[in-house]
Amino acid sequence: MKTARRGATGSARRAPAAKARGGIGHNAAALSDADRLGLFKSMARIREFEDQVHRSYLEGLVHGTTHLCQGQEAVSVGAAKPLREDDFVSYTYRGHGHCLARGMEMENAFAELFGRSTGVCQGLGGSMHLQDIERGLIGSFGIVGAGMPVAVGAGLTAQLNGRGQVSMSFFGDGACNIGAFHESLNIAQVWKLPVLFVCENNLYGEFTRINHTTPFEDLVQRAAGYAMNAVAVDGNDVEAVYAAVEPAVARAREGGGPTFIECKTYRHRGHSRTDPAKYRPQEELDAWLKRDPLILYRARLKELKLLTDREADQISADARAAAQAAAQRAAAAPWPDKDQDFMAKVYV
Amino acid sequence: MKTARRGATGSARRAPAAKARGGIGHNAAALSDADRLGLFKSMARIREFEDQVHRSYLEGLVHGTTHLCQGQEAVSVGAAKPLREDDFVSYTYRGHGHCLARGMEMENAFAELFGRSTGVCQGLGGSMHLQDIERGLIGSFGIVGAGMPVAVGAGLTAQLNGRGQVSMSFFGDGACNIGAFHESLNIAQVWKLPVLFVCENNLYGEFTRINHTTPFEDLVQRAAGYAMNAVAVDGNDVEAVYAAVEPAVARAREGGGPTFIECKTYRHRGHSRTDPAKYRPQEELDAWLKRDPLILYRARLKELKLLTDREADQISADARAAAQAAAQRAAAAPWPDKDQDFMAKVYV
Amino acid sequence: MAVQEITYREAIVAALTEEMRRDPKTLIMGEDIGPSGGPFKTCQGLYEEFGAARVRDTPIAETGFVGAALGLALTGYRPIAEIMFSDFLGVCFDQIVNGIAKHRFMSGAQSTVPLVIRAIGGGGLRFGAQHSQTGESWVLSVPGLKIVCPSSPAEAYGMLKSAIRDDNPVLIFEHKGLLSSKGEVETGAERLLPLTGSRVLRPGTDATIVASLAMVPRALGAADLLQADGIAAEVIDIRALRPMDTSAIAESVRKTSILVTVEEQTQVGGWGAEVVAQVTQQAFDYLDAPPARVTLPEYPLPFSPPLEDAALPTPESIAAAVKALV
Amino acid sequence: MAVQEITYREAIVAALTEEMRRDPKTLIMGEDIGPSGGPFKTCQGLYEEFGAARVRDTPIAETGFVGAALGLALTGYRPIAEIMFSDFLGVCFDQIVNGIAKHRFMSGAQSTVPLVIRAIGGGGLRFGAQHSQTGESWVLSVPGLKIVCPSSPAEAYGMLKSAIRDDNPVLIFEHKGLLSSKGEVETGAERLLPLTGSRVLRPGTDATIVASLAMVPRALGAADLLQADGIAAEVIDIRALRPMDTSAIAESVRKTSILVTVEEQTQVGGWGAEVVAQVTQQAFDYLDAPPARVTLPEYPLPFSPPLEDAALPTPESIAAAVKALV
Ligand SMILES: Cc1ncc(C[n+]2csc(CCOP(=O)(O)OP(=O)(O)O)c2C)c(N)n1
Ligand SMILES: Cc1ncc(C[n+]2csc(CCOP(=O)(O)OP(=O)(O)O)c2C)c(N)n1
Ligand SMILES: [Mg+2]
Ligand SMILES: [Mg+2]
Repeated sequence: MKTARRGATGSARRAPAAKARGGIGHNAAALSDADRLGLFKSMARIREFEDQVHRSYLEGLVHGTTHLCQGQEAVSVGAAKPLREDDFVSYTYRGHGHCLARGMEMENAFAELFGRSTGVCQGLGGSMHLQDIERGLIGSFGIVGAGMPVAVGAGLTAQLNGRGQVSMSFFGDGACNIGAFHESLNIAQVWKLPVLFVCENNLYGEFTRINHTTPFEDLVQRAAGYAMNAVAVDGNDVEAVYAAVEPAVARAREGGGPTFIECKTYRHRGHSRTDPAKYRPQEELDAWLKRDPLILYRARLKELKLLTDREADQISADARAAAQAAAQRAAAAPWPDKDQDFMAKVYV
Repeated sequence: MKTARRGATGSARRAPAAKARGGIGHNAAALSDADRLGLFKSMARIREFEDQVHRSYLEGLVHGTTHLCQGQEAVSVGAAKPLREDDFVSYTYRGHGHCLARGMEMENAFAELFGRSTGVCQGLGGSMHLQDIERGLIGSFGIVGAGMPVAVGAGLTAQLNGRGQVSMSFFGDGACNIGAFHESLNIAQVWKLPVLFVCENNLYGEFTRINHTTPFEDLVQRAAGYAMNAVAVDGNDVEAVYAAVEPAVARAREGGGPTFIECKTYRHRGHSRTDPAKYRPQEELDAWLKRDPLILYRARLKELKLLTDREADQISADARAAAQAAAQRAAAAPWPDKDQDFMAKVYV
Repeated sequence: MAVQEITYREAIVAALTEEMRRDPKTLIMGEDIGPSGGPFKTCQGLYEEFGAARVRDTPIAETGFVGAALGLALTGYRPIAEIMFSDFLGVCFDQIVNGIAKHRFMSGAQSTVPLVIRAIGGGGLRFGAQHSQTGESWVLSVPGLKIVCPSSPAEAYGMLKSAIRDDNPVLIFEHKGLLSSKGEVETGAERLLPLTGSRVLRPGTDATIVASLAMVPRALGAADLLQADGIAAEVIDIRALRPMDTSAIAESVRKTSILVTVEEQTQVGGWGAEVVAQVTQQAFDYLDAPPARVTLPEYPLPFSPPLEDAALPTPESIAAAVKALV
Repeated sequence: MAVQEITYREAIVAALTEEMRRDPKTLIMGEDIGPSGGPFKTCQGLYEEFGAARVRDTPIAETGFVGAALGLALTGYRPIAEIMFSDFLGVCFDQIVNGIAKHRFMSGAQSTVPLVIRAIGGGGLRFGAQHSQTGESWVLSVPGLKIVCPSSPAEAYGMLKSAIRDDNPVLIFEHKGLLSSKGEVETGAERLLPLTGSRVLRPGTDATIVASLAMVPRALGAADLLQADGIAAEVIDIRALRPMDTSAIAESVRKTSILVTVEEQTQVGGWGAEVVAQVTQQAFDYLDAPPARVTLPEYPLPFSPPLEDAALPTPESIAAAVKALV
């Protein structure tokens, strides 16, 4: 099994020494064959969901805007793997993957995007605000960085509960430049909260490349400003993500405090549905497409003799069919009632 | 002459290599005897001003609250020394020292604290908002961190003007935890702006010690998160402050970008006028009182044979008399007109 | 369980203490509220009783800890956040208006957000333009919040207790000019006050004066002045701004036919306009004159004492506004 | 110097281009406004013409770059900041309300703050509760700001030009639902529009409808519907919210005796209340009925299309509100 690539940065060098168990650098808990197949299936499910969102969008079923995560599936899936059911997760408008990785039903997710009454949020939220509090999916935040302090609060809950829960916050490279990021990392570190800050560094915030907005591309360096345990990892390698996150989660559960995990990845599509993403150099795109996390992991599982091409194709085909069927059911669901008691949705 | 103590931190280690001239670590421009006497006089002036504010306060002349800077004079004075008349400075509610170091008239400063028409802001600002735009004193900010983005904007002006101006921002240790700090350092670094971030680390934000709010006491480490040139310095040694700031200013003037300068210092009094500062360990206070910047520099100038005890006493006595006289004149000034055209003060 | 004469500050401390005893899921966060008890001593004794885990000194990071309050509320706790000066609501505004206020609605009512934000504001103490605002106008328009403004120790106590038990986000605007004011409060009892609706403080038949926070005592002062002139003013503390229920005010105006609102905020954008508009709607035929509003002027609060005093409504200016109408 | 039919978006681009040509001290900052021309293409071509120094892509750091705008304005530049969605004003609220708005006043009028903040907001596009707000209510109460709301290409052009030349901080609320709407604009000319006062768009004698932003076309639609029923509604675009000058609205109401306001914000805390209160003050004896307000409901904007549509004022609901009064 691969181990997480250590960020070759000062922050990692100066990170507190890894604890005997659960410290970063310690090997992650071994993955079984079933685990591995599960990771692949989960990624395929997200990929097919997002592809279906795109098709549904073209059919006029998805309203407003939507932010797809094709290319970044390994992060959602690899990071979700070490989580327990009672852990908390906050994420962003680009959050479909995080929700599905935690088990959100495709149909309810589609229904939300379609504005139907069967949507996870009854159509009141929309694509940018999928939420499933029962699954610890505490919020999808449309304001860049805004979910991070909320994750810190959930981390405080975890600490106070004393049951070894953790809080995981997903955010983008662009979010590393906003105030909420800073306040969150500092508080989490000062209070030694069990928070995993998972940065999905896809090199772009909307149409602007990271080099125009941040002094360096290795965002793991940010953690040095908080003396926070930190690691950079290939975000397109699902096992590498897992191997980086698992010990950080274990460490957090044991009271070792927060970790900053930079996952280097790339989004295959534009920022949102109206964006053809012309601002990206073709070579950059091509190189990343070659490193599609599904292709990479499929090859790896083949190498490990866990999956044949046929089986892999079948998994994707099944996921595609499931997504299609779920979208169809969602599209057949009724619109929410215009005469419902909205005030009861605002206040308890 | 002393050179600035380099911050023994990773950030300093990883800082961009110092340029031949003007880089941190390069010796600061030498100080003449007259310069040195000037530094002492300037510090004495601030000390006596603040002591007079306290006395005036007890006489009922200073309204509301006031935040004194006794003990931190070496920072204002040492950092102001390398500045030109056309440079910009932003500071905080604890900003009397920065204003005086740039030449603000004591009388107008007192008059502002007393709410008189002759105040620098005509009595509309108060102790927390001294401003003197002609002297580049662009603003005293009551909201923690709020002056920093403004200093970044002034730094952009400086860069666009192309005349080698710089922008200097003073702020406290507590301000290093708020979002505005982060956004400011990042933007300044990405745009390579001529901004000097001067952190007055007096170990407390109001009544709370730094160890409760920040993961470390050496705030210079924060700069690593922006790969910013940085230095830590004894903030009670006026020449050390100068020696740290001067090359950073020179570097900024030449297009070398921003520098973060942590000045380790201490405030002799409480946070504001109602605070007896009981939360501080006596030994800590005693140790810092022994390192009073005026005592230290007086000894140094004596050693250099530039100042006898008598002369030093005379300088302080003169400053005290000047402060007293200025306060008296300010107290005799009329109140602002209640029937003035306030709307003309709001909008041009 | 005794009726005592206590200060507004003590009422806050009592409510916090009792509710934190009652429910171990409550906790409080803010700057310098731990061992030091808070810059305005509104958290005195909490740290000693409940310890560092539940009485949390925060870094200067309002976005961070107010956002954390949302995270706590979503995961089973009932956090209380203290904003040292209401003016600082600006630095965590997004968390409040886009996050806290909307989270439950956007979730399709899956989640509840039981949290309280206490913001201490207000003028008259020569704190200058950035430390003297009451702050309600900024959030008045934000659906999803409850907003209350206690003007007396009894209200500070009863509304804060209700707010802590409420499963919705409640913003409480306290006034630093009232902290030392005294009043009778029955502490230790279940003296909860509602988080909507207003309260008639002084009955009268000739004019209705509606005020909030530190303007309430001034409005009562105006009623005294008017009394001397034979005008019986009814004084109402609006008390709750969102959701706003003006039915009792309209009821009063149906009797008095005259409405004057008094608030420590600029006229444009203040709650007075809403009260005027709603009451005009409900009691149009009863109004003898267009309602008047006594407010701050349309400029920031000046620091200089005579200028600050001139900017604030006074019993005299309120009485004059009433007299101009009757 | 030609009168052309252009879009609201093109009007913004034209105003920015012309003013940036006119004054080298102007510059614009915002997210993704450089080579890409802005997410809503409101900065199209600026980067190509003025270059990276004056057309600045910023990090996602609204506090940082809005605060930087203040610093630029204090030191000789005339910055323009684009806020991609008005909803994001929450993350830089402090810089606006405590900094930008008050800086000049607190300085004793030493400094001037010539800056413009353009915020693009509004609902109807299924963007959900955090990307659909117009945002005026949040800042309505803030003294020191000028606040304008262009509803047509001519206003977007003329008010933006005036705002850029004004020596005060001006907040412009643009509406993304209007970006593709067309209208005649005389570009290249000195067609500056005032930053205060309202504008009568359609004369009428039976009722006065006051609207802003995307509600203006809907109010005009309502007037059409009413016309069919023999009711001649006068439609006024309020256009400038702060300082607010309602004299022309009161003038109209003296003629029509009926007032209905229409805004894309919740009722509580909206500008409609202020207009009602001011007009009631100025034209009390002329009012035949209590003024009505057509607004958003008191809950966040729902995402689902039928729910969002039901929440927004429509020509029909506006006409119904008028008919209920005449
Ligand atoms: C405070 C704020 N500013 C701007 C935006 C508009 N916006 C939405 S997503 C985005 C880019 C975010 O980039 P990143 O954090 O890298 O996440 P990614 O979209 O790449 O997943 C921007 C600027 C926003 N939603 N919130
Ligand atoms: C945003 C904000 N939060 C809180 C405060 C209240 N406050 C004023 S000064 C201060 C402490 C600041 O500490 P530091 O930055 O170290 O500066 P110092 O006072 O030590 O000079 C606090 C919390 C404020 N003014 N602004
Ligand atoms: Mg990104
Ligand atoms: Mg300090």
